[in-house]
Amino acid sequence: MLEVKDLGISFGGLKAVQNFNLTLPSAGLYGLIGPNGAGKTTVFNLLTGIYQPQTGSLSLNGKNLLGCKPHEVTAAGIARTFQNIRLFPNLSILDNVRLAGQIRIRPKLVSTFLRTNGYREQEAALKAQAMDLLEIFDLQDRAEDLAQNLSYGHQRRLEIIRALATKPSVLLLDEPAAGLNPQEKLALAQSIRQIRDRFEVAILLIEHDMQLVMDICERIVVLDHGVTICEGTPQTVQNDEKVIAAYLGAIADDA
Amino acid sequence: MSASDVLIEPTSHGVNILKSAAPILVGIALAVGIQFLLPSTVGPYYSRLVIDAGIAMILAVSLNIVNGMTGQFSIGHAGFMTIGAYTAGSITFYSSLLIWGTAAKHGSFLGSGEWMFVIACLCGGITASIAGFVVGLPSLRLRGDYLAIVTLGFGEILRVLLQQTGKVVDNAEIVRNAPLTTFATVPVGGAIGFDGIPKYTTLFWVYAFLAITVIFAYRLKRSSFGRAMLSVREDEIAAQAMGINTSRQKLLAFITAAFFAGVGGGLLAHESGVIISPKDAGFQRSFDYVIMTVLGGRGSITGVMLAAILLSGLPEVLRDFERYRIIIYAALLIFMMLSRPQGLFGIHEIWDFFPRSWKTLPWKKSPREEAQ
Amino acid sequence: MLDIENLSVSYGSIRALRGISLKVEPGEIVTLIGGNGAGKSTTLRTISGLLSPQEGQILFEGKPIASKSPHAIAANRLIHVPEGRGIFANLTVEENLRLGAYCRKDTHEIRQDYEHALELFPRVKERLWQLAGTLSGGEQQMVAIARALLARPKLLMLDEPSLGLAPQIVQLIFQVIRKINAGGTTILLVEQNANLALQVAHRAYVLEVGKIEMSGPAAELANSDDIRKAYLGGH
Amino acid sequence: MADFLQTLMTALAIGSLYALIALGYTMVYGVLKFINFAHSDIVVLGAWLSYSFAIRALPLVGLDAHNPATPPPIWMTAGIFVAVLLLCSLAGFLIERLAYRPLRRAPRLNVLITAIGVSLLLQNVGQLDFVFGASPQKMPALLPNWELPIQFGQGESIRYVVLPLIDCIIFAVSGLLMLALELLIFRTKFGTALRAVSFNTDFAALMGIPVDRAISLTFMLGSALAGAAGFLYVLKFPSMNQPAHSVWVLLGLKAFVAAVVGGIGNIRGAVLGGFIIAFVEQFGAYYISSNYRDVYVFSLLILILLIKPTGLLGSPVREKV
Amino acid sequence: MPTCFATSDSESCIPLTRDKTPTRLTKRTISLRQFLRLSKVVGIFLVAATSLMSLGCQSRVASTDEIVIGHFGSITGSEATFGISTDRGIQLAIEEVNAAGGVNGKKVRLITYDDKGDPREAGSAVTRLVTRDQVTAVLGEVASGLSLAAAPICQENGVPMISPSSTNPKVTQVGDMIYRVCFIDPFQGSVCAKFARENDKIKATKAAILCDQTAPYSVGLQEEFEKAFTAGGGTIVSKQAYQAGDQDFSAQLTSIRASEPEVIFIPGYYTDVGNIALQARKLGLKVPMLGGDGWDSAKLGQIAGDALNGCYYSNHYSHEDPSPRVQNFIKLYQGKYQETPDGLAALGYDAARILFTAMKTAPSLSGKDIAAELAKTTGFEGVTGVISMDANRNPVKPAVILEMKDGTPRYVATIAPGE
Ligand SMILES: Nc1ncnc2c1ncn2[C@@H]1O[C@H](COP(=O)(O)OP(=O)(O)OP(=O)(O)O)[C@@H](O)[C@H]1O
Ligand SMILES: Nc1ncnc2c1ncn2[C@@H]1O[C@H](COP(=O)(O)OP(=O)(O)OP(=O)(O)O)[C@@H](O)[C@H]1O
Ligand SMILES: CC(C)C[C@H](N)C(=O)O
Ligand SMILES: [Mg+2]
Ligand SMILES: [Mg+2]
Repeated sequence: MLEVKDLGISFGGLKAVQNFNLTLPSAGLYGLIGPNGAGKTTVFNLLTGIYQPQTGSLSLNGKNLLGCKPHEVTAAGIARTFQNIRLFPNLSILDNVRLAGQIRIRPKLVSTFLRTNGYREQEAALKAQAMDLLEIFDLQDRAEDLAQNLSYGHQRRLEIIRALATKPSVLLLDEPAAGLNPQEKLALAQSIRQIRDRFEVAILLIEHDMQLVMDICERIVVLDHGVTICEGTPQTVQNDEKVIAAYLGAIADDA
Repeated sequence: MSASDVLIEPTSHGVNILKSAAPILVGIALAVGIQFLLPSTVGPYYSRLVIDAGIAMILAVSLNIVNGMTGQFSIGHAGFMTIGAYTAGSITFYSSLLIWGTAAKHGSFLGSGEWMFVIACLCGGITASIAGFVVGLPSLRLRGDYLAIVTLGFGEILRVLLQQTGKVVDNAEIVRNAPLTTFATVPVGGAIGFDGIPKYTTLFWVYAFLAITVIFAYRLKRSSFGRAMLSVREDEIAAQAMGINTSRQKLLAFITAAFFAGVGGGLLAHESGVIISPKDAGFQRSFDYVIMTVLGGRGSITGVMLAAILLSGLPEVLRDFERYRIIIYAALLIFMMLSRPQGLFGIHEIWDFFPRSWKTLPWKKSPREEAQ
Repeated sequence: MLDIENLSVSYGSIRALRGISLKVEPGEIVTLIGGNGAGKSTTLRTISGLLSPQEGQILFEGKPIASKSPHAIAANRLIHVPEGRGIFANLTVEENLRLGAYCRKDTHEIRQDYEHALELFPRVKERLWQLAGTLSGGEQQMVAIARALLARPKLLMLDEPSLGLAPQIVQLIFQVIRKINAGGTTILLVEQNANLALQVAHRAYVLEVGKIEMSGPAAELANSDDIRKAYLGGH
Repeated sequence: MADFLQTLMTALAIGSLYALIALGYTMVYGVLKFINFAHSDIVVLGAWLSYSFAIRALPLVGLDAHNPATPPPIWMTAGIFVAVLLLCSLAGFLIERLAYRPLRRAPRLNVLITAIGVSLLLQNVGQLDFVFGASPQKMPALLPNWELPIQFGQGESIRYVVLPLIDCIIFAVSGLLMLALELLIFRTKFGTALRAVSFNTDFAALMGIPVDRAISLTFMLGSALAGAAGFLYVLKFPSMNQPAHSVWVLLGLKAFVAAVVGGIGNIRGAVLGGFIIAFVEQFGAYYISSNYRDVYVFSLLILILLIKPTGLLGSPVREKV
Repeated sequence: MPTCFATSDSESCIPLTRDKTPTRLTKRTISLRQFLRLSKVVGIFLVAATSLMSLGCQSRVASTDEIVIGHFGSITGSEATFGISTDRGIQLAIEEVNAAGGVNGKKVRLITYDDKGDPREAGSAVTRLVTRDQVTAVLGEVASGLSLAAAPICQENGVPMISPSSTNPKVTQVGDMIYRVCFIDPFQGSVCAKFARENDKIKATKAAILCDQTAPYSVGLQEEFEKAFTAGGGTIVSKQAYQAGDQDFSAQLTSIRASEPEVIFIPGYYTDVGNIALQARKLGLKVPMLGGDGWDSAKLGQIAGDALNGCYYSNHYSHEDPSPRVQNFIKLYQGKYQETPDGLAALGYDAARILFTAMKTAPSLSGKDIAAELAKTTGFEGVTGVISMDANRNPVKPAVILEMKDGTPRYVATIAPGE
C-alpha cells in the first residue's frame, strides 16, 4: 500500500504540487488526471525520488521512502514509465529488460571476472526472467533487436515491460496511451488490467484519454495547478463541476 | 513484495575451469608464445612496437570502460597511467636498491626480479585506482564536457606536482641509511623524469596483462555491471529509475579503468628506452587514448584494440617522413574519423561483422550462447 | 498544391515509405492517419526536406522540392510543425514567435500576423516573456502553431498536434485548425486521434507500413467499417 | 603596494587576453556544443599571420621591422589587423566546412577528435620552413611604445608600476568585443536564429534558418575573435613561440578553462572567467609560488565546478523528466 | 525512438535525421556489405600506411661500401629548432667527410629520425636506428632527458652514442658506449657562479634564479649554480620558476624585483630568455642577467635587442673566435644554410667529426672498437674547443663567457676546467 501525505514541491515561485494525498491499496488501479502542467508528472517524479519533496511524507507498505534516491525507491518497489520514452536506445530489448531485473541480484566484481558458477546461475536466472516477461508481452522474437529500432507503440510496451522487470509493487504509468490510435488504446486498456491482475501490482495511471481512464480506473485523482481538486470514482469525477471546468471541457464524452 | 525476498542468490560457487578460466589461460599461453617466438622472427624493433601497441591497448581498453561504456568523458587517463608508472617504478627501483644493492635487473624470465615487478605493477594499479576514485567523485555532479575539463585539470595538476619532486636517490647506501625525511621530497626525478628503473617489461608480461584486461573488460561489458554502465551512458535518469545506482557505477568505472591504466603505466615505466616523466601526465598523452577509444567505437572492445594498434603504430610507420610525419598522421586521423564517424566498429565487436556461418562453427560459440 | 508521386524513403536499411502518392489541393484539410510506425511523420519530414527521398517526386505548387534543403522549403511557405512541437526551449515565447517570421521581410505585415496569432491564442499572449521550455505541453503546442502561422504558410503540416494534450486543449487546437483553414491556409494533418482528424478533414489518406492503404473523402472513410475497426476503436 | 598594483595590472591585461580567446570558445560551444580544440591554433595563426604581414609590410614604408622604436603608421597597423581577421575567419570557415560539417550528425566526441586532428595538422604545417618555420620570432612593434609609469615611494625604495598602451588597448578591445557579441546574440534576429540553431538544428531549419550558413558564420566570427586575440597577444608578448609549441595549446586550454569557469556558452561568463583565471594565476604566482601556476588554475576550476557544476554564470540545466 | 517529444532536452531525442548516410545498424545482422565497407576503410588505411612505409624504406638498404649513422632529435614539436640546428651541423660534417673521400674510403650516410621532443619517441627512434637500420653509431639527443631515455638502448646493443649537447651528468653514466662533446652542468654552473661572484662588473653577493621547471637541463643547472654560488659566499635571495614557452613572467619578475638581487641567473632556453629580458626591463629591473648555453642563438639578440645589454652567458664557443677552424665552420655553415650557426649546430658538427675521427683510427667499425677509440680522444680540435675525454666519457674543455651587446654576443673570457 502506497501512502502519500501532503506532498508538495515548488520550482522557484511556482507551486508545482501542493498537499498531494493518496492512498493506493495493493493491486489498486487509480488514475491521475488534470490539465497540461497541472503537476501530474511532477507527482511521479516526487514519488520516485527524482525530485525531493519539500513537504509531506511518503511510504510504501509502511516503509518510509522520503529522502530516498531514485534507485532506492525502485528497489523498494515503485517502478515507472516516462512521458517521453526513455529506453536505452542502443541496448538490445533483452538487455533493457535484464537491466531492470538486476536490481534483484547482488553481483560481485570478482565472480564476474572469474565467471564463477554462481555468477552463471545468476545471469541465467536473470535472462530467463527477462525472456519470460518478453514472452508474456509477445516481444520474445525481437529480444536481440536494439530498442531504438522498435516502432513507437512497441517502445511504449517495452517501457512497461522494463518497469515490470524490477518486480514492483506499485507501477506508475505516465501517459502510456499517448501516440496510440483509438484501436491500440483499447488494447492497451486491456493489458493494463491484465498486468494488474497477473503481477499483482498497484497501478497509478496518468492519461489524457478520458475514455480509457474512465474505463479502467477504480478511482481518479484530479489535479489542477498542483492542487487536488477532486477525488473519487469515475462517475463522481466525471460529474464534478470543477473538473469539467478545469479539464474535461464541455464536450467531455465526445472523442 | 519486498526487495529481499526476490533476491536471486547464487547457490554454488567455484569456477568451471573449462568454461571460465580457459580464456585466461589461453591468453597467458599466447603471451608466452609471443614472448618466445616474436623477437626471433621480427627482431627487437618490431618487438618493441608490439610492446608499445600492447600497452596502448591496455590503456585504451581501460579508458573505454569510462568513456565508451559508461559514457563519461575523461581526458585524464594519462594521469592514472602516470600515477601507476611512478608508483610501480619507485617500488621496483627502491626495493631493488634495498634488497640487491643495485637497481639493475635481477633474475631472468619469471625470476624474483620479475615477480617484484609484477607486484609493483599491481600496486601501481591500486594507487591509480585510488586516484580514480578521487577523480571519479566529481563525475557524480558533473556532466559531459564539464567532467572532461576536470579530468584534464587533474592530469595537468599532476604534471606540475611531479615536476616538483626531488632527485632520484640511486645509491643503495644512502637509501639504506637515509632518514625518512629524505623521502619527503618524493625522490622520483622531478622534471628530468624517473630514470634508472630496472627494465623488466617483456612481451610476455605486457600481453599477459593485456589478456587479463581484455577478458575483464569483455566480461564486465557482458555482465550486470556492464549493462548498468551502458545504461548510465544511454540515459542516466532512466537508469536510476530502473534501480541502477548510477553514482556507484560511475565510480566503479573510474576505479577499474584507473586500475588497468595504472598497471599499464607500471609496464610502461619498466619498458626499456622509456623514461617516465611529468610530461606523461599531461593532456597530450591523454588525448592519444581518447582518440583511440573514439576511433574504435563507443564501447567496442575489439574496435578500440584495433584503433590502439593503428594509432600507436602509425607514427612509427611514418617515421621516414621526418618533418611531414605528424602532418600525414593528422590528415589520416581526420580522414578516418570522417569516413567512419561511428568509430571503426561502432558499438559492435569484431565478430559481429563476421558472416553468421563463422560463428556457428562447432568450436566457436557465438557471444549470445556464451552468455547463457 | 502539393503533389507526391511514388515516394520512397529509408532509414538505413529500414524502408519507412514504399512508394506513396498523395495530393493536397489548395484550401483543403487533408489528414494522414495510420498506426504506429506507419510512416506518417516520415512523410512530413521528407516533404519539409529533413529527409531525402530514395525515389519519387514531391511537387509544391508545381515545382519539385525533393532535393531542396529544409530552410529553402520553409522559405517557400511550406511550414512543418514537427512531432513534439519543435519549440526552442532556450528562447522566450516571443523569440520563438519571431523566428516563425524569420524568412519574411514585410515588417508591417508581420506585426499584423503577430497580433492575429496572439488573438487566436490568448494563453500565449500572457506568456510572451517566459522561456518556452517551461510551458506546459498544451501551451507549447499553441506556441508551435502560432509560430507556424507567423510564416504565413501556404501549406501547413501539423504532426500530431493533439499528442499529450488534455481533452479541453485538444478541442481548442482543432477549433483553431478549422479557423486557420477558413482563413485560406491549406493544411496537411497527421493524427493518431483519427476520430477528430476525420471530423475536421475534407479528405484523408490511410497509411500502413509505408503504403497508402486507402484514401477518400473524410466523411466516407469515417463511416467505413474497416476504418472503424482498425483505427477508430469502433465495434 | 607597488608590487600589488603591478600584479593587478598584469592580471587585468592577461585576463583580457584570456577573455578574448575564451569568447571564441564559448561562442562555438554555445552553438555546436563541442570544444573546438583547433581554436588555439587559430590564435596561433592570427599571431603568425600578424608577424608575416608586419615583417613584409614595414619595409614597404621604409621602416626597420626589428626596431621597436619605430612603429608604422596607424593605418598600416589597422590594415594588418583587418587582414588577419579576414584570413582567420576564412581559415575558420574552411575548417568547419571540411572537417566538422561532415560530422554534424555524429556524436560530438567524434568532432572533438577531428578537432584534435585539425589542431595537430595546423601546428605541424605551420612549423614547416616555407610556412612559418620552427624558430621563435620577434614581432615587430606595430604600436608606439607608450607606457605610463606610476611612481611609488621615494629615493632608495622608488618603484614604478607601468601601464603600457597595449594593455589598455587589449582591455578596451576585449570589452568592446564582448559587448558587441552580447548585442549580436541577444538583440539581433541573427542572434536569435543562432540560439535556435544551438538548441536544435532540425527545428531551426524548419523555421527557414539556413543552418549550415549560420554555423559557418559562427565559426568565422569565432575565428575572427581568435585572430584578434592572436594579434593582440603578440603585440603584448612580442617574442613569439613557434607555431607547434605546446604552450599555445596550454594557452588555449586556460582560455577554455576560463570559459568553463564562467559557464560555458555564456558570453559574460567567458569574460568573468578570463579575469578570474588571470587573477588566480598572477596572484598565486606572486604571493605563493611561481612553481604551481597551473595548479592554481586547474584547482580553481575543479573547485568552482564542484560548487557550481555549470560554472559561475552558467544556467543550471535541469532536465525535465 | 521514432518520435521526438522532448522539448527541453534536445539531445535525448533522436534527431529528425536528414539521413544521407545510413547510420542505423541492427544488432548482429550486419550485412556482408557493411563488413566489406568497414574492411575497405581499414584496408585503404593499411595499404596507404604500408605503401608509404615501403616508399620510405627503399633507400634504406644498407650496402657494404657505406657507413650509416643515425641521428635522433626533435625535428618537430616545441624544441624543433634544437633538433634542426644539430641536424644541420651533422649534415655539414658528413658532407665534408664525404667530399674528402669518406671514412676509410666509405661514404657516410645519415638517417635522421624525429622524436618530437618526447622521451618515448626517442626510445623507439633509437631502437629503430640501432636494431632495424643497424647504424654504426648514434648521434643525439640535444636534451638530456631524451638522451637518458635512449642511452640504455645504445648501451645494451653496443652501439656508441654521442650526445652533442646533453649537459646533465647522468647521461654518460649510463655506460661505456655513451659519450658527449659538451661540458657538463656542474662545470657550467660553477663557471657561471664564479663569474657572477668575481667579475668586476657584477661582483654579486645576492642572486635570484629564474628557472624553467619543465626542462631537466634548466633544473640541473640551477642546482649546480646554487651550490657553487653559495659555496662562494653568495646568497640566493629568490628562486622562481616558469614553464618553457610561458609568455608572461611578470609575477616572477615582480617577485624578484622585490628581493633586490644583484644578478639574475636564468638557466633557460633562448626562446624564453628574450621575453624574460624584455619584461624585466619594462618592470625596471636593471641588474645584469646571466645564463648558460641555452641562451645561444642568433635569435636571442633579435628578440631581446638591447634589453640584454650587459648580460652574460656561458657557451661552448664564440663565433668571434678568430681561430681558423671556427671561422671556417661558420663560413661553411653560412654558405649552406644562410644563417649563423648556433652552439647546437657547432656541437652537432663536432660530435659527428669526433665520431669520424674515431672511426678512422678504430681497428674495425664494431661498436666496441669505436667506443674504445672515442674514449681515447685527446686534444681533438673542435669548433667548440679542444676536447679530451675523461674517464667518465665527458670532454674536458673550456667554456667561454659571452656578453650581449646590442643584440650580439661578444667574447669576454674563456674559463678552463679546474681554474
Ligand atoms: N524541473 C522543473 N523546473 C521548473 N518547473 C518545472 C519543473 N518540472 C515541472 N515544472 C513545472 O511544473 C508544472 C507541472 O509540470 P508537470 O510536468 O508535472 O505537468 P503535467 O501535469 O505532467 O502536464 P502534462 O500533462 O502536460 O504532462 C509545470 O508548470 C512545469 O512547467
Ligand atoms: N530516426 C529513425 N531511425 C531509424 N528508423 C526510424 C527513425 N524514425 C522512424 N523510423 C522508423 O520508420 C518507420 C516509420 O516511422 P514514423 O515515425 O514515420 O511513423 P509514424 O507513422 O509517424 O508513427 P507514430 O504514430 O508512432 O509517430 C518506423 O518503423 C520507425 O521505426
Ligand atoms: C639545448 C641545450 C641547452 C640542452 C641542454 N644542454 C640539455 O642538456 O638539456
Ligand atoms: Mg506530464
Ligand atoms: Mg509520427
